[in-house]
Amino acid sequence: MSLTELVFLVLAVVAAGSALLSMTSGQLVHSALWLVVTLGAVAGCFVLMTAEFVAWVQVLVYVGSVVVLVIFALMLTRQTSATTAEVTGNRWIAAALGVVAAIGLGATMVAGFRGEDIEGRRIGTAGSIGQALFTDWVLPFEILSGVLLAALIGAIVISRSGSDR
Amino acid sequence: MRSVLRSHWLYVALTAVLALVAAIWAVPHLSEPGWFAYAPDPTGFTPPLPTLSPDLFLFPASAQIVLLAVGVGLLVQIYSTAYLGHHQRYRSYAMVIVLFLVAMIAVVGTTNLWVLLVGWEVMGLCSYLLIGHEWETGEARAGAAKAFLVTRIADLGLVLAILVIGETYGTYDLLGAQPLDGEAKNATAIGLLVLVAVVGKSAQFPLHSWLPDAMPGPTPITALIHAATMVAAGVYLAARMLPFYADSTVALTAMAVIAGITMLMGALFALVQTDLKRALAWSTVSQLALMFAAVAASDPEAGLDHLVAHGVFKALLFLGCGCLMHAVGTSALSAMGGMRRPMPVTFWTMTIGFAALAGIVPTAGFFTKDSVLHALESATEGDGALAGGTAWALFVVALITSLVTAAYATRLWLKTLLGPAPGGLDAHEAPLAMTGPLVVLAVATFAVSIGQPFHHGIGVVSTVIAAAGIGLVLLMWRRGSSLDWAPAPLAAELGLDRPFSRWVPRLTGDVASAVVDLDRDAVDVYPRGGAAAAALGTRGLALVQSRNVQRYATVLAAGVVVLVVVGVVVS
Amino acid sequence: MPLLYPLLLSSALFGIGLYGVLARRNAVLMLLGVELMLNAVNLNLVAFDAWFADQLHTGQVLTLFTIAIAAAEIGLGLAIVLALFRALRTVDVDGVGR
Amino acid sequence: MIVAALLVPALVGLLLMIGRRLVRGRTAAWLGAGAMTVSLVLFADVWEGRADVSGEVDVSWIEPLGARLHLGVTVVSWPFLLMTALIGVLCCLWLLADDTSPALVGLVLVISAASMGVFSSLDLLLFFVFFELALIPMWFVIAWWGSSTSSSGAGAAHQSRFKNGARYSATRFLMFTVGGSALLLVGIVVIGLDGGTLQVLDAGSASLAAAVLVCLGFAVKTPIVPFHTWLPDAHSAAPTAGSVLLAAVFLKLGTYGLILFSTVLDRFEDVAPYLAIAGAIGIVWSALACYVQDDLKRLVAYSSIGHMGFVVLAISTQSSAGLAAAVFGSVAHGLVTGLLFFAAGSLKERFGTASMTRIGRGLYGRSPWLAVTFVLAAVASLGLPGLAGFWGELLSLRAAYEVGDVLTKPVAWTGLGLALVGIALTTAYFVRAIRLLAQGEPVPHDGDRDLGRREAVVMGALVVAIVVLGLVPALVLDLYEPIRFSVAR
Amino acid sequence: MTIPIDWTVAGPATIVLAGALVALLVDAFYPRRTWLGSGLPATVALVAAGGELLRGDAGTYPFAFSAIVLAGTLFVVVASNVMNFENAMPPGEYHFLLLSAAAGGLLMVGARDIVTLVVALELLSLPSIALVGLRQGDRVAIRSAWTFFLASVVSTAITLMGVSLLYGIAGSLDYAKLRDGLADPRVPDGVVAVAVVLTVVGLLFKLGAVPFHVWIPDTYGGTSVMVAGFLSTVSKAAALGALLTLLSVALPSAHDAWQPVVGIVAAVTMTIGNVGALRQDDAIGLLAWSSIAQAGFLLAPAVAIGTSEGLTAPVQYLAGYALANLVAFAALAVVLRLRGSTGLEELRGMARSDPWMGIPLVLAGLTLAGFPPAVIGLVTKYVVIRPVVDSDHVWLAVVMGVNVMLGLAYYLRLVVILCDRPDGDPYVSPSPPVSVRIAKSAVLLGAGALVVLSAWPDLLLTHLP
Repeated sequence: MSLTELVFLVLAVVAAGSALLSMTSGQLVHSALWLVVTLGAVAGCFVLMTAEFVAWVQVLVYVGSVVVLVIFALMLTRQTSATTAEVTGNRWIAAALGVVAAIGLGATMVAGFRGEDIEGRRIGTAGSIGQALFTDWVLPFEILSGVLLAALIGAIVISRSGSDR
Repeated sequence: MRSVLRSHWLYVALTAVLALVAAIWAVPHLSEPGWFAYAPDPTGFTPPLPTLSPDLFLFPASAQIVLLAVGVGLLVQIYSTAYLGHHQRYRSYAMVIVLFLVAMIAVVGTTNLWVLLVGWEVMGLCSYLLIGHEWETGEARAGAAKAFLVTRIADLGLVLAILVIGETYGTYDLLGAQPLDGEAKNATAIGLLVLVAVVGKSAQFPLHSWLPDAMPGPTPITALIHAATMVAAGVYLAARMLPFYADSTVALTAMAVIAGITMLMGALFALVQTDLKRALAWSTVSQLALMFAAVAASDPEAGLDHLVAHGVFKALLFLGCGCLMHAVGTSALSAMGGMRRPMPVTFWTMTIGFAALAGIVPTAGFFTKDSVLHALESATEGDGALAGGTAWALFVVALITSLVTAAYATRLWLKTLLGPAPGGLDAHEAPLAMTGPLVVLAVATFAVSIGQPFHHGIGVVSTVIAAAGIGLVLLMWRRGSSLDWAPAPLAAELGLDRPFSRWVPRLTGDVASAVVDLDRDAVDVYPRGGAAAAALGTRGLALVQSRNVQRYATVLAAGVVVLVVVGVVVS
Repeated sequence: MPLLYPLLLSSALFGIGLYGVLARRNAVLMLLGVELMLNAVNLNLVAFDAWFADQLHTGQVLTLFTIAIAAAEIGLGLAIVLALFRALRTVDVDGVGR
Repeated sequence: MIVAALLVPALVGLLLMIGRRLVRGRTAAWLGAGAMTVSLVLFADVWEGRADVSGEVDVSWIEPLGARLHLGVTVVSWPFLLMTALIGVLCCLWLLADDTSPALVGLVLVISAASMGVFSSLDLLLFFVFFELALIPMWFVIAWWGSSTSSSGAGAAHQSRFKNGARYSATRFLMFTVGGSALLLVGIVVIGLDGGTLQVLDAGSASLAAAVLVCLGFAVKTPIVPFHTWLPDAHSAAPTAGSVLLAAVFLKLGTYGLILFSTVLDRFEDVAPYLAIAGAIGIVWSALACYVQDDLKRLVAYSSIGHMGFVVLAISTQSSAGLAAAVFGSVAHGLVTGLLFFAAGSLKERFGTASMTRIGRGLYGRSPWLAVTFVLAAVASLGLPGLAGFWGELLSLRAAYEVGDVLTKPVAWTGLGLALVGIALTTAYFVRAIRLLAQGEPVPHDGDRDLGRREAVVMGALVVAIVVLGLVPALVLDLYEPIRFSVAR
Repeated sequence: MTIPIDWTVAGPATIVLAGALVALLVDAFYPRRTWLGSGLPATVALVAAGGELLRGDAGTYPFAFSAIVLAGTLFVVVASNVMNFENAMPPGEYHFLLLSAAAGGLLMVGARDIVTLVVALELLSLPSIALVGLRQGDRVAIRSAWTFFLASVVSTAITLMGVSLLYGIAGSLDYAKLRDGLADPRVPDGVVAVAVVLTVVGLLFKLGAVPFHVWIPDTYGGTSVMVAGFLSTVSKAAALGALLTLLSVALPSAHDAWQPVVGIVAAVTMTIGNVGALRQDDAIGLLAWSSIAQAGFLLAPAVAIGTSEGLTAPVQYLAGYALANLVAFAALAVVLRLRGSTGLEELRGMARSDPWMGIPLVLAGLTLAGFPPAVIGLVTKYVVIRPVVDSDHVWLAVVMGVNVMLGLAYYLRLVVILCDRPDGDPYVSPSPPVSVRIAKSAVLLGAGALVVLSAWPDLLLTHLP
């Protein structure tokens, strides 16, 4: 077992564990912070798979902005009576479905991709990704700008619409 | 116009015209030689679709029956002007009689089996309507319904018989369908089916009980339909169809057995009746059986001769009965007696009628019964389709029946006409319109015997038997017997009516109720179940529609899992 | 490195994320569950991309797009949650449903 | 000409519905009767002989599906068309009253036109369009102008949910029929795919699925036991004109459809035994159900099931006698049951109920002509020879006896036996009905009133038609007779 | 190697997006709070996009979907006149979002690789979500948006998981390469099945198929009527187009995996939708459930994608459905605006008291039910059953037949209520504002189209592929 694999396994354990904690923690802010850990670990995984550019984007967009947004949202919507349980009565079904999904997907992966190896070729430099983005994938990229704009406008107009104007 | 329509004589005239036309048509055929005109010419073996072209055709025997029908019909129509003329529904009554006569002529005078069938059924309908003429009374309603049901159900036999004939011979024309030299095909089937039809129409065992129950009908109608013509049409049909099943031992034996049972049974029942009309009805049943016996013995001519003679004297008896009822207001034997003085015409004509019934020389009844007995005797030789043993048994039964017939005829004669008059009876002779037909019929009772064959041996035997029967009753009468015998089983008519009066209606009613219940509760389950399931589904879906996003997501995820499983399993 | 490692991690994250979406009472945390699921997808995509050494970089490009989409989604989602909170004074899913 | 015959009543009907405020009921009914008469005359006139498709109209319609506006009168459809037009005329005449809603007349016209469209379609899709077209108008006729049946009706317990029983019955009718016709639609799709064409004269399908679907579809419409439970409710709840149309025309859509499609379906023979037995069972079943009915309209409705059983039995034999039987039986049933429903409607108008016990006995004495008409109708319905009802039944029996091309002897003869039992029971229940209604000690009632002129004309016309068809069956049967009948002497 | 941009696809979408921006900007700089300011540019853009579309390869298969998307959006925009732009709905944002979503729909239909598909799907989804929540000061609307949003993102996540697996299996997300890659997969069929089913989920969600239908009743009921109309037609059209293209171009070799799933989903969808609609007391709720059922009918012919009709039949059905559905929604929008409710009781007798709105509703109901005299509904039902039978899925065809019956149960209820005698005082419309009249004329135009199509169904069947 190579070092990469070992690190990967550690990161995987960290990611999965913190994800689990994030989804079960009773404290809302803890949840968000555990999620940061998960996302960071996943970014680490990306690096291990030599997709550095993606990893940086992950850290920037997720850890840097999304989680901050979330934390703001959590604080803005803090309820006066935070005593209610943070998980619903639905949780056993949810847990069952989660386990089924994980095991099912895992089984699929095992069935489909057992014994394959990732060779350590560098795949994810910023240059090559940029090249690909602006040549082959320019159409979806441009559409994406539309998506972001629409989402932005939508978010603005929606956050306005809750008010009793 | 209105007064003309109300006038009774309009209908008599109508009937008379009909009778005249029929007579002009029929009389020349009387003297034609032969009995059936054979003209075998099968047109192929796929019968055509039915039509109702009249295809009129008469042979001597049918000409006689046409004459009998229109003659009795005319007399009855005249008789009715007095008997029922006051009735508010006289018009419909008279019209139905005319319709009936037309139907009867159709039955007898056509070679088209469909026309025959139509006439046959229309006769049944007329019978139904006329029995139910007094529809206010429960008896009449019940009697009419029973008569119609029994005869119509039996008529299905005729329908099937016609179908079989059509399929067998490729035509529905009686002449076209005549079998070539003894090559009758499907003989047994046709024979048995015809038998079913005629047993119903002629009130033979086991479908006999409707005829006595039909007696609530107006008496003239009883004379016309339920004695002289319609019930006799069964015999006519059996005789007419005989060539189709003459080879079939099964059919003929069945007919013989039925005839044997019926003639004795009818005679015995007639012996114990306390009601004149009902007694005459049983007598009719018995006499019809005698005719069937002749047909079964392969001598339809004798049967038809007796048919005509019986038609005349039984019409006479019924019309006389009507006069008596006119006088005393009821048909119960207990209310009658001592009629010779107040009602001489009725007395003498009825006496002639009873004599003919008992079979006394020289009435027509004697000669034609003689012919029948002769036919039975000749059948005992066993060279016909009927086995010798069967024929013997039938012959013996017929002789016994003769004895009983003579006995009950005498009894009825004594009890109704002679006997002591019941107290307070103010009987008087009926009007001329009623007595006139009696006289005509009485004359006819003798007239019909002209030209009838006479068989020495049998003639003597039957005379002896008749005399024995008459003598026996007279002896008992002299001894002071009231002649009111009523052995319980016979009085109850052996309970033979029970299936028809109780079991079948009750069973049908029960099954029908069950069917209605099933229709509602069982058959209707699937639409109602479907509707209920849909309603349940709607409610269930409303439950899913909880507005709780998380549950939606759960449904969604679970759905995906299911779909993935489906996809994996089937691929 | 075996391909299965990232894939299995992805499966686990996906399951956990799904659980979070279905079980967390707080609307914001449900959104976090979705983020986890998307991350699981990203792991897959990158892993496959690395495995194929795809010349078109399809996997990574889609990963980038997914990240952007996730950001857009979470932006819109948070706006909705805030609006909800202002309208109903709660972000509890049961409360919202009522 | 056919187009005109269909359009005239349809357009008049639509105009009456739109302009219902502008005309009085009586005027509307006269207009309707006029329109239907035009239609009747045109259809009678269009006939060119039995070997041809008369008055054929063939215009392209939906090319991609192979559906064409293909209309024409065939030897099978002609009697149906004339009967429908006649019934339409009579229904309009029946509605000659001041309180008649013009919209009702309009609906009757539209229904009649749609039904005639079914009978004159030579394209399967067009057939289906017409087939469905009449349903919703009929729903309105039943639901708005109908009245609730007696509580003994099936599903009485479920009626409480609905505002009134008529609406419940109408909805049941519609759901059943549409359920059937939906299957029929799938069947038509199969036929269209198998034969590559939707033209009746060219189509063909060797698929069992098509046969099953089509037969199921028509089984609901006809109806064949056990798909019949909608019928008594609908027929008894409908107003008189609606009942008459339902019984005389709508059921014929089912039988005509069976006749028409059985020629197209190669695998009809696999379904035929089931049809035959179901039809025969229906004869007995319905007769038994009639035997204990108290509501006259329900009784007549159930009796229709039995008559349709004869027709189905005949069709399932696939013989020429069976064809003649089916056509004659259908037409005769239309006339006879039409008359029965008119009579029942007259009674209901007078006494406000169709319950025989509530109407009371002795109608012979209370309203003699009405009673006589009813008795005649009953007698015709029980198949007395010499009246129209007989020949259809008879030919059905003959067809069953001959076994035909597709049935086996045990099946056909079982059907024959059941049919005979059914005839016997039919006699029994009609005799019972006559005993309960016409005969008996009359108890005068406020509603006692003999036939009015309108009723007399309508019923008289039907009586004449029944007697004429009964005495001259050749009028219809000659259409199906290959060789002229000649008497050998 | 580069993937060229297909401008026949991108062109119209670009114009629409540009129109969206113009609408937004016009409203931002000239705030009018009426339809005119932003609706007009939106209309112009849609018409222009239509012109651009027609310049391309008219008569092809994606063309039909694009045309339906454009025409549907145009109808929605025109009918949106009825909306209360004065104080409940910001017109600029409304039109911007509407057109963005339409552009997303166009791109979805035209997508030839899954990456584009996913992004376009988001371009359709996110503005739609915002549209749903757009009604200001309305907590029901925002709750509906939340429902829609969450269901949408979850299904997106699931789809992306499927996409990632497909990528892993085929090594590419380009449709043509996927097709080759799946023709001879290196992995077991089960894995392919998982990937395919998961991928299809997102599109089924947009289509509103069971079990992804749960959001529909709440969302349609909570949002503006015309937005619901948009979701039920344009959005569905785009999803269906994308789905059919995906299945027929990219996944034909995984046929065995998706065909039964699609068949079962179609059958269950139409049944559940119809059953759900049976007891609705609100016309919008009824149409919401009915649109679920219709999704089943739209989906069913997909089992026969192998045949040519498997692709054309849904298009033809969709055209008829979309037209009838839009007419119905627009008419209901007018009713809602004028009467304040779309409860079925509110509609009682409308065909008599207000025939110009009532009769189109009746016609639309009958078309949706597939019942004459709305022949077009019947003919499209026929069209859609045909390929199903042709591909030997008779069971599915029978289910469709049964559902035609079930559907009639509630459409008939609607029709009957509309035709019934009006309760109480006949409704007198206070002379409606001009904008409502425009919406009304759109309804009438649509109804007129339905009548014409019922008389000549040929028009529809020959002019769509």
